Amino acid sequence: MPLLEISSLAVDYRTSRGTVHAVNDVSFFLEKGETLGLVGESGSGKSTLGLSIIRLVPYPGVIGGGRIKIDGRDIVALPEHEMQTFRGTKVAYVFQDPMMSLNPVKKIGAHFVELIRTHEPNVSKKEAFERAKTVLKNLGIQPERINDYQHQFSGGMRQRIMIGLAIALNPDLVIADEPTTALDVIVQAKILDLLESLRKAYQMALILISHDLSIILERCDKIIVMYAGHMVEYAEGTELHDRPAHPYTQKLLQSIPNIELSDQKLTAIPGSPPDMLNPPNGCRFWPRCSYTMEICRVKEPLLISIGRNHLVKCFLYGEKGVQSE
Amino acid sequence: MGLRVYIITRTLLTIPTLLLLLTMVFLVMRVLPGDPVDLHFERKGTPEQIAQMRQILGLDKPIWNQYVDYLWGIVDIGYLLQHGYPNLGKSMQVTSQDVGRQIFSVFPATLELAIYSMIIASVIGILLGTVSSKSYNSLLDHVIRGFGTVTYAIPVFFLGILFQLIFGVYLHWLPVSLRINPNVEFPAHVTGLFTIDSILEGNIVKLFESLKTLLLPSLTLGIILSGIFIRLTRMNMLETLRLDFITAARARGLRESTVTYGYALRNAFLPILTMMGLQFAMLLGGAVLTETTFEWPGLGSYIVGRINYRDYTAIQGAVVMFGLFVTLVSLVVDILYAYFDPRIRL
Amino acid sequence: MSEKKIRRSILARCIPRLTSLAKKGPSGWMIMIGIVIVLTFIVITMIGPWISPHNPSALFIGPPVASPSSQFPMGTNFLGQDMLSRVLCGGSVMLQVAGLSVLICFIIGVPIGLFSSYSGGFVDSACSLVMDALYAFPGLVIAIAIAAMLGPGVINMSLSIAVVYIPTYFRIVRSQVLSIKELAYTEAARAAGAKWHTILFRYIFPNVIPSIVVVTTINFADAILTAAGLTFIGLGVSIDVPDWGLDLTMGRKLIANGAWWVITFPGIMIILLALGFTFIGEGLSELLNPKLQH
Amino acid sequence: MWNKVELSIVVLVLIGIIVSSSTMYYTTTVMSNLSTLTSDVSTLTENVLNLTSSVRDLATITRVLAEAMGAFNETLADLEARLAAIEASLAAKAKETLIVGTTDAVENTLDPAQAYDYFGWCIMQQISGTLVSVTPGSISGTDFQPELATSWNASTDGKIWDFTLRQNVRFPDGTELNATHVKYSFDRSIALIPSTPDGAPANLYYDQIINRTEVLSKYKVRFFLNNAYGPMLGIISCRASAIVDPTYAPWMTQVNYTADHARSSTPLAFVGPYYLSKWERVGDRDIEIRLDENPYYWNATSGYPKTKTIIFRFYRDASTLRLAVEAGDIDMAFRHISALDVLSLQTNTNVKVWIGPGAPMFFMCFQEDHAPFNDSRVRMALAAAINRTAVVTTLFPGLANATYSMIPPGMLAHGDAFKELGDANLTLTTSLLAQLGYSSTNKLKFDLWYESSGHYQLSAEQAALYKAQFEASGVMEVTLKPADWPSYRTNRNNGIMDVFVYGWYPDYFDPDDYAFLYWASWLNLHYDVWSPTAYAQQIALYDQARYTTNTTLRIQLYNQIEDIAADQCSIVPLFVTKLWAVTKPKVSGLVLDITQDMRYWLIYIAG
Repeated sequence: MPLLEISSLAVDYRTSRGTVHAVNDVSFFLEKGETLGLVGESGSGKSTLGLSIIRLVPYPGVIGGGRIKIDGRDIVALPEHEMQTFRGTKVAYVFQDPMMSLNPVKKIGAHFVELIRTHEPNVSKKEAFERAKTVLKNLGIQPERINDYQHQFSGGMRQRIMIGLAIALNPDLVIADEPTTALDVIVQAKILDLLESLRKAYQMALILISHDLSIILERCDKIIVMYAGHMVEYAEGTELHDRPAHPYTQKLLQSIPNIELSDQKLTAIPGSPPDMLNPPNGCRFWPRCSYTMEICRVKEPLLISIGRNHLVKCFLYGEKGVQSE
Repeated sequence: MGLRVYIITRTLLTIPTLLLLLTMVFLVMRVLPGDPVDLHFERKGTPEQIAQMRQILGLDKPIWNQYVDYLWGIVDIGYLLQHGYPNLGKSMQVTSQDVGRQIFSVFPATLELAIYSMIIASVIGILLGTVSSKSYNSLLDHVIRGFGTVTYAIPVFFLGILFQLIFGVYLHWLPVSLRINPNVEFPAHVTGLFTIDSILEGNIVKLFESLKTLLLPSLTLGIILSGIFIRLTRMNMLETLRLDFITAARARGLRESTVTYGYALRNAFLPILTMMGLQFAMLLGGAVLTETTFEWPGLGSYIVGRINYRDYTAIQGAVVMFGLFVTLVSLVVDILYAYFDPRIRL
Repeated sequence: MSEKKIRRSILARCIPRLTSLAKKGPSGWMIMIGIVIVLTFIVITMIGPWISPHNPSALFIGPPVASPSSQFPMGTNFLGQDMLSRVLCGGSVMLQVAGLSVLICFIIGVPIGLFSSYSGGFVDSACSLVMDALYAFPGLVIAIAIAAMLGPGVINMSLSIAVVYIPTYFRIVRSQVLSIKELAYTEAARAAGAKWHTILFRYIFPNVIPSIVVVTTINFADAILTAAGLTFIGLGVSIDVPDWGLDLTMGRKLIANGAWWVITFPGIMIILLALGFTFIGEGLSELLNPKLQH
Repeated sequence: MWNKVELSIVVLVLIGIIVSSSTMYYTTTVMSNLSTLTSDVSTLTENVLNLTSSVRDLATITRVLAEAMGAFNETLADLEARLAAIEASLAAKAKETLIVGTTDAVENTLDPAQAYDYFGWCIMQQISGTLVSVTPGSISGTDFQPELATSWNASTDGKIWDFTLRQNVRFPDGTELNATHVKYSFDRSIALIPSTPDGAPANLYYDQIINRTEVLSKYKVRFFLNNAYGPMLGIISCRASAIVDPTYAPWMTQVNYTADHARSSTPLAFVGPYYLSKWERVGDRDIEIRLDENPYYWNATSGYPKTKTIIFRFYRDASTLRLAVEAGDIDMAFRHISALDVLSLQTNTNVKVWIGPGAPMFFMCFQEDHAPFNDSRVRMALAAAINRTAVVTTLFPGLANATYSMIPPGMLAHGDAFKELGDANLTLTTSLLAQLGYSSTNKLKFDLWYESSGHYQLSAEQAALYKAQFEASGVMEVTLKPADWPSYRTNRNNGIMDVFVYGWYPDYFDPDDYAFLYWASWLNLHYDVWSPTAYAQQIALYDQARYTTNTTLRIQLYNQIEDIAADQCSIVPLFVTKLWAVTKPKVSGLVLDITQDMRYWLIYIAG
C-alpha cells in the first residue's frame, strides 16, 4: 500500500466572481522514502495541490472531488480534529517564506515545545525542550539560541528552523513548497542538501514543489509537470529529462541553461498562463503551444500513457491513447 | 533596559503634545466670538459687573499674561501639593469656588465609569470580533458585524433611556440613577471609586450596591463602544489570519484554539490595543451623555451642569481635564505596546 | 446639454451602478442598503410637510400622551401633537446640521491636508501636530464646550461639530497624499516637468477622493448622533421646531409613565439615518481595503 | 467553523449576565419581603415541631430520627431568630432615618444674611430657629405661634415691638440663648446688606424696616421700626430672621460651604429640631445633606423630631427622581416630581401623593422698553388672549389654580380683578389690536421667551400653549425663544425679553409680598417709566396698606391696586401652583400649607 495515493483530485476556489478550478483531475501515488517533484509556473496549482494534501487550502478553496489516501485512509472526509493529529505527525509542510512562517511573539523553543506537547501530551516541558535542542543541533544551530525570537535569525537560519519543526516528530511525508525561493543561491543549495540528508536519515518521503525544473530534475525520483491546474506530464526524473513529451515540458527544459551543450539557445515560453476564471476551451496550453492543431482548441486531451510510468496530456500522441494503467 | 529608555523618551514626547493641547483649549475658548464675561451676562451686563468678573477671572490682564497664568496654574506643582488639586481658576458662579477642587472631586466617578465600560467593551468586542473573523463571511459573521454597526449608530443616551425603561421601570431590577442606592451610606472616601473603596472598607453590601448601580451606565457605554472594538478586532484578525505563520502553525497540527488565540489574537492584539487607546477619547465623549442620562455625578454631568451657568472657567477646566486624561491613557497604551512587543523592546 | 438631460443621464448612469454593487458581495449590499435608506430619509424630510397628516407643531391634535391608534399611528406626545407628523418632519434640523458641518469640514480639512502634506517640511509637521492634538480629543466634549460658548442653534451646532471632524479629514487626506506622492507616475509627471497644481489636482486629488468619501459618510453619521447629543443636553432648537432629538429629550420625561412611543419612534429614526450612513461608510472602506482582497 | 472554546465562552458570558441580573432581582425581592419570609419560616417551624412530637409517639421508631429532627428544627429556630433580628434591625433603621430625594439644591450658602433660595431656607428651617413661626396648617399664613419667643407685643403706633425669649434654649455647646444673640443676628444681617445685595435681608429691606434693635434684659429684646409695618411678624418668622451662633457667625463676613466640615459651613445657631451633621458637595452639586436629631432642641420633650435622621439625596432630573421613589429607593420625593408624573402616581398603590395649597405665583411680563409693549392696550390684548384654565387643566390638572389676582387664593384680599378681561377673549384682543392697526395682514410680531433648563415646571410646554393661544387670534405672530435659567435671569435683569413668564415665591405670607410685583423694579419692565401716573397711584396705595394694621382698610387698598393693574396689565397673573410631595405609603405627618414649608420634624414612618 503506497504512503500517499491521490486519485482524480479537484480543488476549486469559489470566489464571488466565479469558480476557479485550481486543481483538476490529478492522480498519483507515492511510496515511503520516495521523492516527488511538482513543477509548474506560479498559479499552475502546485501549491494548492500541496496544501490540499494537509487539507489547508486557503479560503475560499474547497476540495471539489477525488480522494487523498494517506496510509490507505481517505483524509478528505476526515473530521477536523483527526486531521489535526495527522498534520505534523504523518505529514509536515515547509513553506516558501521563512520570514513569515514563525510566530513573531514566540521564542523558537516555544514553537518546538508547543508542537511536541500538542501531539505527545505526556512529554514533559523539560523533555520537549531537550528534544528541541538536539533537533537544533542537528540543523547546525547553537542550541543556546533556543530562547531567541525569529527576528533575531537570518533567513537561512529560519528556514532551517522551519525544517526542524517539520521533522521534529519525524513524519512519513514532508512537503516542501518552494523552500528556497526566498533565499539567496548559496543558502539554497545548503538547505536542499539538508532536506536531502534528513530525508535519508529519517526515511521520509518528500514532495518538492518548485517552479525551477532544474532543481526538481536534480533531486526527484518522480516528477509531475503542472499547467493551469492540470497535470500535463508525469514521468521519472531521467525519463523526463531525456524524453520530454509535452510541448510545455520541452519549453521548460529549453529554458534551463545547460553546461554540457554549450551551443544550446535558451528560449523563453511565449505568452502568459491563462486567466483561471475563464480558461481556454480544449487543451489549456494551446494558446502558447507551437504544435497547436484544430482539435486542441475544441477538445480537452486525456492523460495517456506513452511508455513505462510516463503519462502525458496531449493530442500529439494520438487522438485518445490507452488510458494509463 | 531598552524598554526603560523607550518609556522615558515617550514620556518626554508627551510634553510638547500636552503643551499644544492646552494651548489649543486656551485658543478655542478665546477665539470664539464674544468674550466669556459678556456671554455670562448675555451681552448686557453693567460695566461694574463686567469689570469685577473680569478681575476675578484675570481677564483684565493682557492675553499673553492670561496664557502664562493658565499654563502655570496647571503645572504649578506647589499649589497642587498644597491644595491637592491644580489651580484651574475660580468658578464663575456666585460661590466662586476653585474649579480645580470641583473637578477633582467629580473625576473619580468618571474614571470608574470609564474603566468598567472599557472592560465590558473590550470583552464583548474582542470576543465577538475574533469569532466573526474566524467564521469569515458566514451568517454568524454578518450577524456580529450587523450588531457592531447598529451599536455604532445608536445614540448612547437613547440606549441608556431604553435600559432605564426596561431594567428600572418595568423589571425593577436595577437602580437607574446616582452612584449607589440612596439608602446606603457612601463608602469612606479613599480612591473615590466606590467599588474599590467599599472593598477597602471590606463592606460587601456597599460593593454589591455600587456594582448594581454601576451596571446600567457602564453596560450602556460599553455596548455602544463594543461596536467599534468588534470592527477593529475583526479587521486585524482577518489580516493576521491571512499570514503564513498561521497556516504554518496549522500545518504543524496545532489545535485550532492555540492557532486562534496563541498565534492570531496574540499578534493582532497589539494593534487592537493601540486602536482601543485611540477610542478612549470617544469613550469619554460618550461618558458625558451617559452621565447625564444616569445622573452619574462625574466630569460629564459637571460640564453639562456648568454650561447651564455659562461657567466658562469651569468648562475650560473640565475640557483641559478630559484632554490630560486622554493624553495620559495614550501614553500608557504606548508603553504597554512596547512592553508586550518583543520587536520594540529589543 | 439641458439641465433635465443632465439629470436623466446621471440617473441613467447611477442606477445600474447601484444594482451592480450587489455583485460585489456583502459590502456591496451594505452600500446599496445604506444609499437607499439615506435617499429615502432625505426625500421624506423634503416632502414631510406635505405628506404628514397634521401640522407637526400644532397642539392638541389629539389627546395628550395617547398610545398608538388607527387615528395616530405613532401616538401623541404630552402636548397632543401627532408623533407621526413630527417623525416625518423631524429630520430637517439634523440633516441641515450634518450637511452643514460636513461641508465646513470638507472645505477646510481637505485643502489643508492636501497642501500641507504636498508641501511637506515645517508647515506639514506643524499642521499635523496641531491636528493630531485636536484629533486625540474627546470630540463631543469640545463640541459641547464650543456650542455652550456660542449658544444653541443650527449654525452653531454645525460649527462645533465641524471643528471636531476637520482633523479626521486632514489625517486621511495627508496619509493618502504621502503614499501617492511617492508613486512612480507622479514621479514621472514631476520629471516631465508638470506644474505642482497639475500634479496635485490631476494626479493626486482623484486618488484621495474615495477615502474622503468614506470619511464623509462616517462623519455624516457621527454629526447626526452628535447633534442629537447636543440637543439632549439642551443646546438644541426651541420647542416649536419639530426635531427628533428634541422629541427624544422631551419624551424622556414621560418614560416613567410607560409612554414608550414618545421616544421610540424618533429614536429609531435617528438610528436608521445614522445606520444608513454608517452602512455606506463601512461597505466602502471594506471594498477599498486592499488587505482584504481575495 | 468556530470551535467549542469560543462557543462556550459566548455561552458563559450570556449565562453570566442572566445569572447576575436574576440574582440581583432575587436579593432585592428577598430584602423587601424579609418579613413575609420570616413568617413563613416560623409557620414551617411549628409544623416541624408538631411533626417531631407525633414522631416521638411512635415508640418503635428509633429516637435517632427524633434527634435528627430536633437538630433540624433547632437550626430552623436559629435561622428564624437570625432573620427576625435582621428584620428588626432593618425596620428600626428604616424608622429612624427618612431618605428624601429632591431636585432642589442649596443654591449658594446657609447664611441667613445671604441665602434666598427655597432649599437653602428649607434646610435652615430644620436646623435653626426664629422668634415666631407660622402655625402649621395655617390657611392664610398669617397665624403665628411662639417659637424662640414665648410672647410679643407691638406698641399702638406699631413702631416698637417687644419679644420675650424662651428660657433654657441651649446651643449644642451649652450656652443659653439670650437677647444679645437676637440683636447680634439682626445687626449682622443688616450690616452685611451692602456686601450681599442679592441676599434675602437686602431684598426684604430689613435696613429700611428695622431702625435698630435693643437688649432690654437677658430674655427681652426690642425692635424699633422706621414706620408701622403690617407684615412685621411675617418678616420675623421668615428664615432670614433665623438666630445665628456668634462663634460661627463672624461679624461682617458671610459664611460659605466649607468642604468636609458641616458645622463651619453655616453660621446658624443649632436650636432647631435637627443639626447639620453632613453637607457634601461633589463638583458643583450637593450630593448628600444629613440632618441628625438635635438633643438640645427646646421642644424635644414633646417628642420632636419624630424621625431621628433625615438624609437628602440630590437628583438633577425630575423623571429620575420619580423613578427612584417609585422603585422605593427613597422614602420621600419632595420638590419636584414633574406634574405629569403626579397624575399617574396618584393611581399607584406603592406610593402616597400629598397635595397642599399653593402660593407660588406665575405671571406674564411685558418689556415696556420694547414698543409697542409700552402701550397698555397691547398688553391688555395679550392678557385677554390668554386662556388660563386651558393651561391649568392640560399642564397642571389638579395641581394649580388659575388666578385673576396677584394675591393668591386663600390669602387676605384675594380678588378677581382680571376676570373682566376674560379667558381667550379674542374679540377684545382683536378689537384692541385693530385700534393700533394690527390685522391678519399686518400681524403683531414678538418674541416669547421661556426657561428651558427645568427651573420652572413645563415652561417649554406652557410657552407652546401661549404661542398657540396668541396666534389663535390671527393677528399675532410669536417666535419662541428658549433660555436656560441663568441666562433667563440675566436677560430679565438686562430687559432683553419682549414677553416672558416669571414666577414669584413668597418670603412671608401677606398681600404685601405679592401686590408690589406689578411694578417690581427687579423685573426691569420700566412700567414706572412708561405709565408714571398709574404707577404713582398704585405705589401710594401700597405704602398706605403697608403702614397700617387695619385689615379691612388694607383689603380695600389692595383691591384698588388690582383694579388699576387690570387696566394697565403691566404684568398679568396666570396661575398659582400647588405644593405636592410623594412618599412611601408608611410615611405620615406631612403638613402642607400655604407657607410651602416642609416641616421634617413632624414626619414619621409608621412601623
